[in-house]
Amino acid sequence: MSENTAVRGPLEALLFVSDEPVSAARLARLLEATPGEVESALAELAQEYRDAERGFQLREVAGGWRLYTHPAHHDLIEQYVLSWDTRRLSQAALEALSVVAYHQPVTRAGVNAVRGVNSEGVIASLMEKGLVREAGRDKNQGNAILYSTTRTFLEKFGLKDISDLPPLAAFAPDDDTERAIRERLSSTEMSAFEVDDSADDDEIAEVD
Amino acid sequence: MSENTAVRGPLEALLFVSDEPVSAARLARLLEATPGEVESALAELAQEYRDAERGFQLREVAGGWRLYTHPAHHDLIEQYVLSWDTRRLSQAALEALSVVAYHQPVTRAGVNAVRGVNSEGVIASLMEKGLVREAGRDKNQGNAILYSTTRTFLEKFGLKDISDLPPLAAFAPDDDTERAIRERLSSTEMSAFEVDDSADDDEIAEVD
Amino acid sequence: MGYNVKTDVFEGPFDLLLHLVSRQKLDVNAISISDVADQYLEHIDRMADLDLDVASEFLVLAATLLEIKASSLLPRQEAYIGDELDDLSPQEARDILVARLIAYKQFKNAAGELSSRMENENHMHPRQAGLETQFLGLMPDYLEGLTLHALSVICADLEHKREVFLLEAEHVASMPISLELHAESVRRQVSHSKQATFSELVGKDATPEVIVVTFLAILELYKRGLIDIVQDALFGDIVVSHLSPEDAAARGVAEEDIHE
Repeated sequence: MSENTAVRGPLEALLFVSDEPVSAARLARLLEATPGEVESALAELAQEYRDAERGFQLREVAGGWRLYTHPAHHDLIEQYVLSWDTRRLSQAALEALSVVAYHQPVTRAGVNAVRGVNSEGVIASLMEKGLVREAGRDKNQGNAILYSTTRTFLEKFGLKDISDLPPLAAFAPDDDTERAIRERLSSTEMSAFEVDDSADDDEIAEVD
Repeated sequence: MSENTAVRGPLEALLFVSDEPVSAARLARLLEATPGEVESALAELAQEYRDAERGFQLREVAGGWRLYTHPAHHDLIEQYVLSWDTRRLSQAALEALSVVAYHQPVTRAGVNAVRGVNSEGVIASLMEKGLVREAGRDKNQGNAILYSTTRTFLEKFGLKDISDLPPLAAFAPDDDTERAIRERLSSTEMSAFEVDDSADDDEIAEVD
Repeated sequence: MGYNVKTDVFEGPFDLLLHLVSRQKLDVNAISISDVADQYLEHIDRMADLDLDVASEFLVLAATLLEIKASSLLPRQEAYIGDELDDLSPQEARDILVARLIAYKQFKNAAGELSSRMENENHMHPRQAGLETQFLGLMPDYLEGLTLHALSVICADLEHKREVFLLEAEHVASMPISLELHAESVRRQVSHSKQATFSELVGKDATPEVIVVTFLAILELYKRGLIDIVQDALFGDIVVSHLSPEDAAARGVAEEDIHE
């Protein structure tokens, strides 16, 4: 145990009644401590729960800290609590959402360009779900509406903030897929060697 | 640590998501353990929290076990709750109130289903404000408590009675929704909201 | 997520093309673009019952593919390529198509990651048990300024699984919720009935607050170009009518003021 012990009890009590992520700064104000002290106590608490294999955990999400159950007990909890929020996102919605997430703020035309398809309906439904919001206008594009992700988005996807998104580069198609794309769309004289199956499997699994 | 360790994590997770006391018997059924094992694990857990001076405690109250904040932090929590964003709070309360108003009598599960989130705390606060009351039990749903609005609610909104509420369809966000709402409200298969009317009549006198 | 989509449902032309491109092994000396273009057209053919909007998006790409195919069969010929790939040589169109397809695949991969993140997140349940009884009395008076119609809007939205999402929208943040909600309730009533009088909107026995907030809501909606108002006589009943975006444009409301 450390010098954080004094803050620990009050901190736990505050987190316990919170129904949204609370920032360390806010907790610090309430506890009349410095944000640094609170941050370190929070990290210690999270570690403590992990070490003791508690049924709950403390996580940093959407700009704040919040208590969650441990994922190991998901099935049990689902059986206990009426599971009311099972809304899944469609493939189209996920595609549009990832474009908005990585390119925000972005216009509808920007989303359309990446997806190759009109995304108006999908964006509207993402807005209804509270995952995407209007975030101003693009003056260089005839005042087109710009879209960004929301705090709810961060919460639903367990992200601390937008910079917490895995780098887009990590999702570049692998070499085989890229080669397949180039070659299939090329004209006759292009290379004559065979593309191995791995690119294949990658796609089929997702699409078929 | 003792032989209770295996039950401890799942037990904590269940208590964590519970917003009402849960009986040891019910916990035992969920955990496929004997009530004796669960009782002893609960007592041990309560002791553990006390020893570690946690910010929360496990107490046995009428009807079961429930996690509570530690009374030592009462003032801090009070100060914290008063600092909450009124508008966000209002939003949750108004959602619950509108669902109860239009679907009454309705169980908490029914309100949860429409809102997509747990509504226990909000309903409790609506009751505390005298806007919502208990109105019997739903025999088809394991005797779940049914909620209705009160006379105070009618007075605040200048309604003669509940049938005086404006038709929901007129407020649908678009035509499709309007149709959907019409169908849903006229359908008899709204199992979540379905109840016998008897609860209705004997209530008004009771509460106000 | 382990489900497979069995039918040929594609999220768009890129999705279909990507599927075709990576589906088959490349045979030695295969005329790839030709095969792909043919298969693409076959698929569109089978999508006969698609609505026109969707089909047209697939057709733009089909045209491009055909041009590239034609040019690969008839080398050296300058071909016309339609729509957005206008004025490009088949080679340039091909390069752009390849780049866009690769970019699309990248986002498709990212979407997969987001999906599994959401799935993981669903396995953790946040604490939301609500306040203990002793703290309930601290809750504010949330009925302040609330009208009955606003309550109806809230319930109607929930019915349709719409989240009433006002708090984070910067452009309404400075506005009290009750006015925003009330404006929305008036908009919906008028759009539902096409026309309503002020007295119908406020209802019988309206409190002064309701009258004021309804009046403000009407002004706000008028400003946004969503309704039209007519008052024939001094102190006469105001007739509020629904305005479609086209009507609004005709009335001269600047495009960017609509829906703001």
